[in-house]
Amino acid sequence: MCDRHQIGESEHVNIAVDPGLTPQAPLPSPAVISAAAVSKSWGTTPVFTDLTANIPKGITGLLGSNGSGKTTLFGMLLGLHDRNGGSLSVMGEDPATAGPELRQLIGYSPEHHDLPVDVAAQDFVRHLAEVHGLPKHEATTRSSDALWLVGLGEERARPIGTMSTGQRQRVKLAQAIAHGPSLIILDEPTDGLDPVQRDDMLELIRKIGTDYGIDVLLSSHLLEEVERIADNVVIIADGKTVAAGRIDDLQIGQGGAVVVLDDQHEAVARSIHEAGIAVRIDGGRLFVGNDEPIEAIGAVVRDAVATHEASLRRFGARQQSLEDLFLHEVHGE
Amino acid sequence: MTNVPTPQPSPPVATRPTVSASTAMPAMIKRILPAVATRGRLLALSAVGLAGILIGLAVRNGDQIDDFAATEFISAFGLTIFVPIVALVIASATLGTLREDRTLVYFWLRPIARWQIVLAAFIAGLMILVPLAGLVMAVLAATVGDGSDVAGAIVATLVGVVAYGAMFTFLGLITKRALAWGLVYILIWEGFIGGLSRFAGRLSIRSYTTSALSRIADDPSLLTNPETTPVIIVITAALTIGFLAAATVYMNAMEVD
Amino acid sequence: MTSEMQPNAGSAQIYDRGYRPYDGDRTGVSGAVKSVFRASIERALGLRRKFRFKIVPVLTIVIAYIPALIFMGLGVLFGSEVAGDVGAAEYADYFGLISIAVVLFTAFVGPELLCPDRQSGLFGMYLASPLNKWNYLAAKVGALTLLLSLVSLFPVLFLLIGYSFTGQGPDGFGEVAKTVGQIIAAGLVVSIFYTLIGMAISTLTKRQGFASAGIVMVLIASGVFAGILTEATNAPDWVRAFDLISLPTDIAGRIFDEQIVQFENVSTSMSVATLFGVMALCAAIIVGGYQRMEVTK
Amino acid sequence: MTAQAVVVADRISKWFGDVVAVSEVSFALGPGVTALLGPNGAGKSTTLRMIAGLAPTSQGSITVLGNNPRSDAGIRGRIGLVSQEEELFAEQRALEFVALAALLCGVANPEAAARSALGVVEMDPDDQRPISTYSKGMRQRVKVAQAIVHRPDLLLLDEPLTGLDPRQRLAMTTLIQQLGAQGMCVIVSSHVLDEVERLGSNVLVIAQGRLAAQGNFHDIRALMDNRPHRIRVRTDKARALASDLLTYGGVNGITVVDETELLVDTHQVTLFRKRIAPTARYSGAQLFEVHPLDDDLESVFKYLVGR
Repeated sequence: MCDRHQIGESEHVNIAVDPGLTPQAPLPSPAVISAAAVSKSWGTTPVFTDLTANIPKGITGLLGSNGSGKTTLFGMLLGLHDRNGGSLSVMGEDPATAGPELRQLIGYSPEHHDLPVDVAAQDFVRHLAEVHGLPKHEATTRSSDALWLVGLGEERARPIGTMSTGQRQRVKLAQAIAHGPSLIILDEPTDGLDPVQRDDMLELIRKIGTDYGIDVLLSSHLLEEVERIADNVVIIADGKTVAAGRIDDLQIGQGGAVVVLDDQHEAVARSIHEAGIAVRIDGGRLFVGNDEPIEAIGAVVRDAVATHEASLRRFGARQQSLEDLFLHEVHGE
Repeated sequence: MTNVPTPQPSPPVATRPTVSASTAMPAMIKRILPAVATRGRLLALSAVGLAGILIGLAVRNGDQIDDFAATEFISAFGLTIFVPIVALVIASATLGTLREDRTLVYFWLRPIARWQIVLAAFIAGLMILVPLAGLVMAVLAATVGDGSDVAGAIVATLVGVVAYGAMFTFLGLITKRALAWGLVYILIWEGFIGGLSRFAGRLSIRSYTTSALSRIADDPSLLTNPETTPVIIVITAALTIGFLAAATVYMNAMEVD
Repeated sequence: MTSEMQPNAGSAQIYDRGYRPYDGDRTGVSGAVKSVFRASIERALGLRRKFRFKIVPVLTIVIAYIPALIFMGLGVLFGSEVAGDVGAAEYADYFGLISIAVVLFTAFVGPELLCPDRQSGLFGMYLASPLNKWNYLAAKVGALTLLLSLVSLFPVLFLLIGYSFTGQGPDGFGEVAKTVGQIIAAGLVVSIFYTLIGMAISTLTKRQGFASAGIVMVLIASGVFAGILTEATNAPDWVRAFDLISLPTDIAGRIFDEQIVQFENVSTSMSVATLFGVMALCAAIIVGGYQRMEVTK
Repeated sequence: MTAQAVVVADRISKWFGDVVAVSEVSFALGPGVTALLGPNGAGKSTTLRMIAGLAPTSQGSITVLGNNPRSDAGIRGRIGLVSQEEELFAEQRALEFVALAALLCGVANPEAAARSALGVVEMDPDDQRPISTYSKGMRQRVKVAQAIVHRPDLLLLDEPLTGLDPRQRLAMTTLIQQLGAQGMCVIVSSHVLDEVERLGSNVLVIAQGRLAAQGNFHDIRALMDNRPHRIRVRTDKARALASDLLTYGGVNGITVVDETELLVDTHQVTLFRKRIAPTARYSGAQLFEVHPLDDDLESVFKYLVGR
């Protein structure tokens, strides 16, 4: 069930007047990344045949099975690999031609965790901020800010080699946002984190995507995470975009509802059936109705459960989780 | 799902290894050989061997060669540099690569006796070292010397390959920097300390390989009093068994990751 | 999250310490190259790092300047005329004197600049910045050349300045200018030559230890083989020039009107040809190596 | 029925120098799947390695089927391990790798056993490509095949799900479930908790090197009486339902989020589950959703080890 707590569109006065973001009603902001029929192959093996997607501002999840070319796509967005065909624009520029200028405005956090072992986190982040175009003094202050923001304030002078996986992931995030990018690309940002560390990291990425006004494109295998913090999603498989758009639009309800009881399964099911709504028992769960509105189903279920004084553990509309969507779209299961 | 069962000791299972050496060892040797005989290693070592042979050729048609100089050269290049280095690179890689790329667990966590793993690694090393070192040393001896030099070189190489092989197989198991420590042993211990006194000499394998060469190529000038053949054989066997046993003990006590 | 500052809210203020987007102008690719250049020099000299990283660089640099001080001392003690025969070296053979320091520094600093970047994934992150492989390598070549000139070009310049004070130096503006020009030329030859060798071998492996050992072995082995081949066998004389430790010193000698030449019966053109041949080979190894390197890591 | 214990740990401890990784942990695990959970650096992998005998215990003892995995060679033939390490015998083909494992475990016909094991993990035994060219998901499955080819009594899986995409994860969890159902004692250490929930609900939670909890995680949640259960209720008459619930529903506190949403805190969750429907009917409020927010494994985990 997608229980993403919706942060209201915060009253965001952005010093740099970003045309797309005005306090009243946000105008249809231009797509950060737009790809049309992009094709790419390594030698003879094709990776993308028809990649088409418009990635709007905000946080976007890039989903795909292992080997579906996510890392290649990131490379193309950064202008590191040229594509074989189709048109691709990042922040209005073509990465193949405007590579260096674009890469100045993009923060990239790679999938691997190996970072310089004997370099202090502060020097590492400052150096990469300079490399992304910040003058020396600006790089020093902003790298320190970035490390405080990701929660590594005290440890910023420590060599990265002495840091845990959780801390290294934060260092990678800090170097991605330190130089004031407009877009950050995060490859598996929660890989190797335990649940508590993962929550903190997701909260951080959420804050970056909303309060700091930086657009985020992240890849992850844990779809429950993407559901929790992303606004939009792009699913790629067999070289094509299989689904793209806002998560809420994509997650069309499968219709009907799920009722989880501790007891009286048959009795309640019978009452629901007598009230004229289809019901199916599977394990401890009742699948009620198919496309009736939740209001109708709700009333019948409430009365059926009440009359039999059954113990109601959970009840709600059958929401297609992102994982169901992914498995369906990518593998037709 | 079953709840947490109450602890009851179950009937004892066979504690002795349940798989015999005859089945396990050939399979392990077959697995270790390709990991050790990589193209890079074989290329580099044969290049060194070739260089030695070239120098041998150069020394020969420098036309001031005589019998004693031949064994001098075989001992100087062959037994001091080539045989130990080749043994170090190959033997330290047998258990070394298994440990470095963390595949040792696929041998270690098996119902087989640990000495079988050590012996399999040692034999795999020899299966590369004997042909490689033997051939190069034979050709080298042939270019500079006569039949007795060739025989001497081959026997000395065998002694060296067996003794060094066991030592460096053990070294490869116990340290990640086997190459560095091996070089320290060869260059500093054997090169420097070995020459200090006859007693110090006896503590280095090189004195036994050189003794074997001087005995068979009957060139007494190499060493003041070369060991007798039975002593060479006994010492080499003792060293080999000692290092392989040490490796087995270490393997039983180590933490495998 | 940002709270507007109310002008009439008394003296108290709460400031937003949140994220500040950067809208100033950026230094582009040239800024990135400068940053890599500076970072490489700091790393090689052990700045911003624990003390033990400072020992080797400082030691090597000191070794390169001590002979100059001694020669100046000789000049002061024995007077400038006699100093020459007592041992105060000429500029050309000063290069020979410090070649060991240059070789050691190359073996230490060359791998230090290239191998850790690839070992630690930093190279992959550089490629996700305005840099590409080629301006990255340009920054590294620049840094290594400057570092090596610290132990080759500048010590000899220091010697010239010292000699001028003790009276052993050239007299007359023309003469001084010529000597300074020769020193710079010779110094650059030595620095660039060893820069290319150091970087070529450091391209072949990620492990710094292997690269350092490789550089020392290649340089020493080249000397041994060149020596054996020319003496033992009757190989042609120019094979002598493949002794990579003496080659640059030989060229330096030829730059100083051929005062002292390492390889007697080797013509200048042949020695220079060998020099550029070796440098071309190293450049090819570097470019070829980085050409094939996986971009995404 | 008290199943027979396969793994028994008696106050095991492990320290590296003076850093204590695991201290005084005791448990006994029988057939079925047990999830070994804990924050990074809590001693999870160290415990798994001690069970497999890869590392000696600094104190206390571990027995697998009554034997010491560290010293009794025979028992090593009854243990299967899927380690986190990526490296396999790179140049080998999958069939060779699994057949070697079978042979070294004394399996009668190694190749046949290898073929069937590869079949179980849906891998093609005749695939001639070396393992080094395999994707992460395929490599993981070959490692599992190697661990089950000799029908072990105890199967240890260290983070088997990391790096797998959703489809590969589904296949792996289904396979693990089946092995557990067949009576094998399976211990899985993982961070992907919503997948672990699918494996079963028997957990062993380690935090700061100490045993934090053990058993069925729903029961563990119920034991946490210092943590009220929080349930989100969506209805059309939030205020009316809220007041009635306060009187009849066995509820300790309610937050009215807005006109259609309530957050209910209750210490008597079983009573609340009985009363929610009748109370809603009584106050004429519709029920659109009744969703427990902290009954899943992730919440239990966080209460035990985190915030």
